[in-house]
Amino acid sequence: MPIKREITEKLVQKLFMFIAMASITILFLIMIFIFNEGFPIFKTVSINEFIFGHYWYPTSEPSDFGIFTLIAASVLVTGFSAVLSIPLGVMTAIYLAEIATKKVSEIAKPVVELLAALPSVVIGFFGMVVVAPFLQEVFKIPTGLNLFNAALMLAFMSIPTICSISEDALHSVPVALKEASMALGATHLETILRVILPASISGISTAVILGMSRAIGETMVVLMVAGGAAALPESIFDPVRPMPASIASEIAEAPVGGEHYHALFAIGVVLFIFTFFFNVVADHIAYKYKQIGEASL
Amino acid sequence: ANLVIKGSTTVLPIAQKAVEAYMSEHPDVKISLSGGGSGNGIKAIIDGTTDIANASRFIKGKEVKLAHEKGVYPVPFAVAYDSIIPVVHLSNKINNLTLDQLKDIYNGKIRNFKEIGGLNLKIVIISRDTSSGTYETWSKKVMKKERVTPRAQVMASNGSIAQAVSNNKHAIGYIGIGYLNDNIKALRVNGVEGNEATTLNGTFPISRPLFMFTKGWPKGDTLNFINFMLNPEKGQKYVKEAGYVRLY
Amino acid sequence: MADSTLNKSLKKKTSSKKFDIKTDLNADGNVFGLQRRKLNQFFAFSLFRVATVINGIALFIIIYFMVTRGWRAITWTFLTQAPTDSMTKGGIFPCIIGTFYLSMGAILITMPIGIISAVYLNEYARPGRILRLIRLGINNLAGVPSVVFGLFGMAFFVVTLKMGVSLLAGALTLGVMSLPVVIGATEEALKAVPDTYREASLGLGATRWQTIRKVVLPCALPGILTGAILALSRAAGETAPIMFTGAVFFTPCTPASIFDEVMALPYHIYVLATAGTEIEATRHLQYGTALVLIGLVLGMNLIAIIYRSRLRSRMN
Amino acid sequence: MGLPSKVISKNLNFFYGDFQALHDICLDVCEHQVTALIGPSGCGKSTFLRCLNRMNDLIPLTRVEGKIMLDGQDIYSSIQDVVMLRRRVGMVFQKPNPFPKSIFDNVAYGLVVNGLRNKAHIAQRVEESLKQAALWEEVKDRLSASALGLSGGQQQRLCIARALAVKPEVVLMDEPASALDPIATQKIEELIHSLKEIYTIIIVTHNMQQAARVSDKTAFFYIGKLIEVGDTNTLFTKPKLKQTEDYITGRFG
Amino acid sequence: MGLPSKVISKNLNFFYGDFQALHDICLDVCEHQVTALIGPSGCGKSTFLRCLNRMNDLIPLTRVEGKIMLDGQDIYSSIQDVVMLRRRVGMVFQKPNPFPKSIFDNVAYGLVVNGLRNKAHIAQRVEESLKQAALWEEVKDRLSASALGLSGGQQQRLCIARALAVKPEVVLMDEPASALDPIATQKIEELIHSLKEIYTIIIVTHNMQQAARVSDKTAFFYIGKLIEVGDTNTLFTKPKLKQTEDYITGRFG
Ligand SMILES: Nc1ncnc2c1ncn2[C@@H]1O[C@H](COP(=O)(O)OP(=O)(O)OP(=O)(O)O)[C@@H](O)[C@H]1O
Ligand SMILES: Nc1ncnc2c1ncn2[C@@H]1O[C@H](COP(=O)(O)OP(=O)(O)OP(=O)(O)O)[C@@H](O)[C@H]1O
Ligand SMILES: [Mg+2]
Ligand SMILES: [Mg+2]
Repeated sequence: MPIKREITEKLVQKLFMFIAMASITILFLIMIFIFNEGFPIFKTVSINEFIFGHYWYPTSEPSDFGIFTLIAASVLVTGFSAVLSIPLGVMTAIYLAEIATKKVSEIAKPVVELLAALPSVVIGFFGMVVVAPFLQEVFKIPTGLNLFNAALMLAFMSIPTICSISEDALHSVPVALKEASMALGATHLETILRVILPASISGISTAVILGMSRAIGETMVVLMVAGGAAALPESIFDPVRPMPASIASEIAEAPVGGEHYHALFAIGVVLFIFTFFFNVVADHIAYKYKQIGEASL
Repeated sequence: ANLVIKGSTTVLPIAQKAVEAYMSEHPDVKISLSGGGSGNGIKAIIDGTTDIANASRFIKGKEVKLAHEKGVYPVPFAVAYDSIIPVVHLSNKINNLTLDQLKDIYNGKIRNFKEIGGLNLKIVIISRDTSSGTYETWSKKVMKKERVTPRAQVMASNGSIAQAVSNNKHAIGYIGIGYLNDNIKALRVNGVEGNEATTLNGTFPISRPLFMFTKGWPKGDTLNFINFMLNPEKGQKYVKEAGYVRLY
Repeated sequence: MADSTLNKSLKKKTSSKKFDIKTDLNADGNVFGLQRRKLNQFFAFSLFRVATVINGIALFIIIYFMVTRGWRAITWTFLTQAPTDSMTKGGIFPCIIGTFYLSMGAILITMPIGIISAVYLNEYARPGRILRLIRLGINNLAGVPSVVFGLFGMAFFVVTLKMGVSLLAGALTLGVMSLPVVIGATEEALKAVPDTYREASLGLGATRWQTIRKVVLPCALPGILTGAILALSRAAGETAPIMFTGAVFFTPCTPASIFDEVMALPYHIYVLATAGTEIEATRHLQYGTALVLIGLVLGMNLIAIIYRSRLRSRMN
Repeated sequence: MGLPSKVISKNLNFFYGDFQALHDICLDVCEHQVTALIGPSGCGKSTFLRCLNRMNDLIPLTRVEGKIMLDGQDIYSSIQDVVMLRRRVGMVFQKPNPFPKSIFDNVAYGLVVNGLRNKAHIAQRVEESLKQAALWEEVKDRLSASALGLSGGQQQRLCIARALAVKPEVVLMDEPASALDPIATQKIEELIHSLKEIYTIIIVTHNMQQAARVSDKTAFFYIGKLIEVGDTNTLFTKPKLKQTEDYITGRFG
Repeated sequence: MGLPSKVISKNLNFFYGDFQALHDICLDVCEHQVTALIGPSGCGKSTFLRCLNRMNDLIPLTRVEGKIMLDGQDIYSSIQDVVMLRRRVGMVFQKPNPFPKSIFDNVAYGLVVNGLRNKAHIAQRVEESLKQAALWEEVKDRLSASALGLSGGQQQRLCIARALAVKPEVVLMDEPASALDPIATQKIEELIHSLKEIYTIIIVTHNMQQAARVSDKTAFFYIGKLIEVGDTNTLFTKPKLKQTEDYITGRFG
């Protein structure tokens, strides 16, 4: 009896380990594949030319594979969206975690979660058919499909991420700290600003970084509303072409195994490195400051 | 599906209309249609993963060699002509541009319509994404060896260019002949108006033929479909509807 | 170092004149200070409230536009017929079916693998540097852009494994994309099961596997299911990963095998909105399709949210 | 009892939602005395304590009936400002809860939020409070170090110093020594003893010996009711009620 | 002490990573007696208890030195099957932790996982255990109701019944009554008293009166060391060591 039980036990453990390892292997395969398909482009252009070249003419003869303008577009779009999404996201999180009554937050939280669930193609569509004509009209600009519009739409995509992770961080600040502050005659606002925010700053940073990571990798929105010009923008209302947009619009027509194909995978690698960097930083912050707050004996 | 069609997105609208019509004529035949570009379509023919490859260009020497190595003989059928017409906003004064003027607008040298006899308006250039067949034709026939300025806005389809130009006084764009409508103004090129006649007699300078390739001489459903496509009463009707120039 | 300077300044300053706490603090003598602090609080809280309202309004506006402009398009024909006339007429039935197959396929592939992996990582694997590294990797992959998963799916499933653009390749790509999400959600659900349950079970002479099967998994199941629904809805709404792996521009027939290509709702919206022959004329179809997709995705989310809050209130 | 009453609770009832945690509590707390609250777990000691500075306001769905007077003014009346009340009635918690800031900033916190801007005055007050809390000698060389680096006992004394810095009139302590080792406990007890000169102190404790050692008056709570209150000596040697005696002699709890 | 030893710990050292939580513990536990472990918080009582059924194996990076003998066999030897050991040495935890299943399933759990398939036998054993735990009368009409609907005291007795169902030889209890009200506590104490006829019981408690009431022998732990062990009566009235006396009289803790 115990023998049979032990065998089952061992068998299950081995099986689970095998499946876990397999799934993890698949996940790591992704990196290998992207890198493998991306690297051949560096036989044609140097890494330096690729990253810092200003001209992206993958199909002309001779071709140019410089993605600086694409990187710049991604960074700018993400940056501007962060300007909108960080304050909105964090303030909403504070409201939900600290100020709202239970009833209000019970309604408001699902709303934020539903915002997160909107498919990106719908947000892109909305930006294209509703926001773009509106911007064009109001600001009298040549096109409503531009950096600003893309940043705005991306902000709506990253706010839920920022908001819900920040809210968790704010919630995890020990009540003891809040009570200590209130008991000293601090107002609720002072308690939030001087105690709760500093104590949860690592969680909020993580939230912000993950939100930006989501924005920089978002494809459909920038494909549909950023305008697509592979040049450095001169104003916030100029069209731009972020990296994911290039990949999505060109990969279908790039012959498999050709230079253009490899170049697009190389853009994928750059994108991957960006988000990887964001995630490692987020993880590092979360890990390093994990224990902050509660005094331990 | 018993028939798979793949390849150039330029040919897609023609193929789509034809496929729909063909399928209502032969309800037992199922056809699936997808893009992927001319190169991928031809590659799929060589690999045998498609029955018909759409292409907005002729097969390249390299591809022929590869096909022969694998024992495949791709057969081309021209199915339509594509003419690309420069368009502007209805309010624009300009009626005619030379190929050189078009080139200088698109490479960024000319930045204001007044430089070419129009009103004092900054030019907003609208182009197609670099991998589209329309762009390929434009860059070959208009741009010659030069490049479209990176400042150009890039749109994903003829339809979206038409729409953008119709809403914008500053804009210039180029679209397939079938996408012309009353909300935009077509320009003459080198004094020649772009229409079926000028395309077929070769006087309109920005045009090219479109192809469907089959693996060896077509048989069965494939043959039927190609015949349907080339039939002036059937397939060719849809060429015009889709915005291209019929063969005859 | 900093302390010694602080100390010095302390000494110097303590020798200066005494002060009266009653007047210096916002005590009874200083009512205005307190008034000002309360006013600050009022303004700041109003600001926070406004930020929250903006989020609500954003969701409301988007849904408002989709509903008011799309609901007319939604007819029985629209939901049950294939598109016709170059997709300017007819319905979106093949897209609905395609999206259903793609996301269900993804979940069927991902759920067992994801749950088992999470159980292994959480219940069996010894914590340490390697586990932390694996978790870091999984977290990272949860953050990898969907378009990169699309690239992977194309290079691996479509080209290398020669699946071609097909339902199978699309579902696998979506599945791989959801895998880190499912693992994360499952691990969270497992962590929420109190350790005392595990201890109680082991203390009664149950083996690890018995403990997991009879106590841990049943407790974590609701959390896991919620995670699954959310992953499903995400898979249903994604466009970039299926653009090059599973979805095609047009095929009026529903797939007969897993090697057939399909149409899908999100890609259909994109196609109609950007690559159609008559973009203006098909606006109502675009709104209608978007509305159907939103309905589908938000519906699934709503179910998950309600289910979860039910569960939470039952636990308390 | 010649001393004047500082805090008076009159027929206090307290509810967590539908659950009534306090029943009709009437208690006088005299100025400059230490009053100990004892009773088995869950009898409402903490709840009562937290009513005295309206800390329970933070918990949603709670309700108070009856009155609590501080210097003759009802603290639950609408004109009472809560922020002001909490400055006058300080609190020290069961687990030391210093902010994750420097030692100096911890003590200065209450002063800064209450509007004291003068650096010198702050420094002076911080030093005074740390001396009062018998911590000055141990930390004076590392005032800018993190408070989290202190030992448990030191942290608790830091929390006391922090509470004293804003010069409250009443100090509430909820089992301040229960998480500490014997030596730290002894220090805190001595401290409480010395503080009653200036402050009015109310302390909750589980440890009856501790109550006997530090308090002047003791109140015995049981299941939300105040069973008996009296001079500590009398209560521990000659309790009037059987329940009190049972508890003191360890028959339950 | 004429009774034979059931559990013997010999020079037991225990480490959480680098931190040594137990130092050289030598303790004999006699059969059919109740042995109480007392000592201030953090002194290692729970750690010691959890060594006895190798529950500490679950915590990563822990290490054991020395021996623990159950009926003369080292439980840490490689031939000892942990699952079997835990069947022989049952455990009841500080907070009642019934599974979110029905009352019946809770008690039957240990039987089922141990391979008992016969429905009638299971039902019979469930009834017996619930009777032993003095819970049968209260729940016999709602055996299929969720265990989470029981009161705290009932839940704890259910956990005891659950532990008894697999007929362990030794029952470990880690502060089984600390989360309960006085009446529930009294019931548990009576229960412990009646159980020692059949089982060997080791109980951790914070409450010295409780130790005095229920145990035959008491062991006093302090900072990871076993300071003194002896008959409960002797230890509480005439402790040999000053430390023990200080603790018992409430000088600290
Ligand atoms: N936030 C709360 N919500 C609902 N009930 C609560 C809450 N806090 C305490 N209670 C209940 O109120 C009663 C009194 O609790 P209180 O914390 O005042 O007891 P206590 O005497 O301080 O106990 P202890 O000695 O364990 O600290 C208990 O029955 C408790 O369960
Ligand atoms: N998982 C752990 N990892 C590291 N150290 C631990 C762990 N569990 C307990 N300790 C430490 O071991 C020591 C003994 O802890 P233990 O829980 O055995 O004390 P205890 O006597 O049961 O205390 P209490 O009365 O509070 O339950 C303590 O110093 C504690 O901090
Ligand atoms: Mg309490
Ligand atoms: Mg313990």
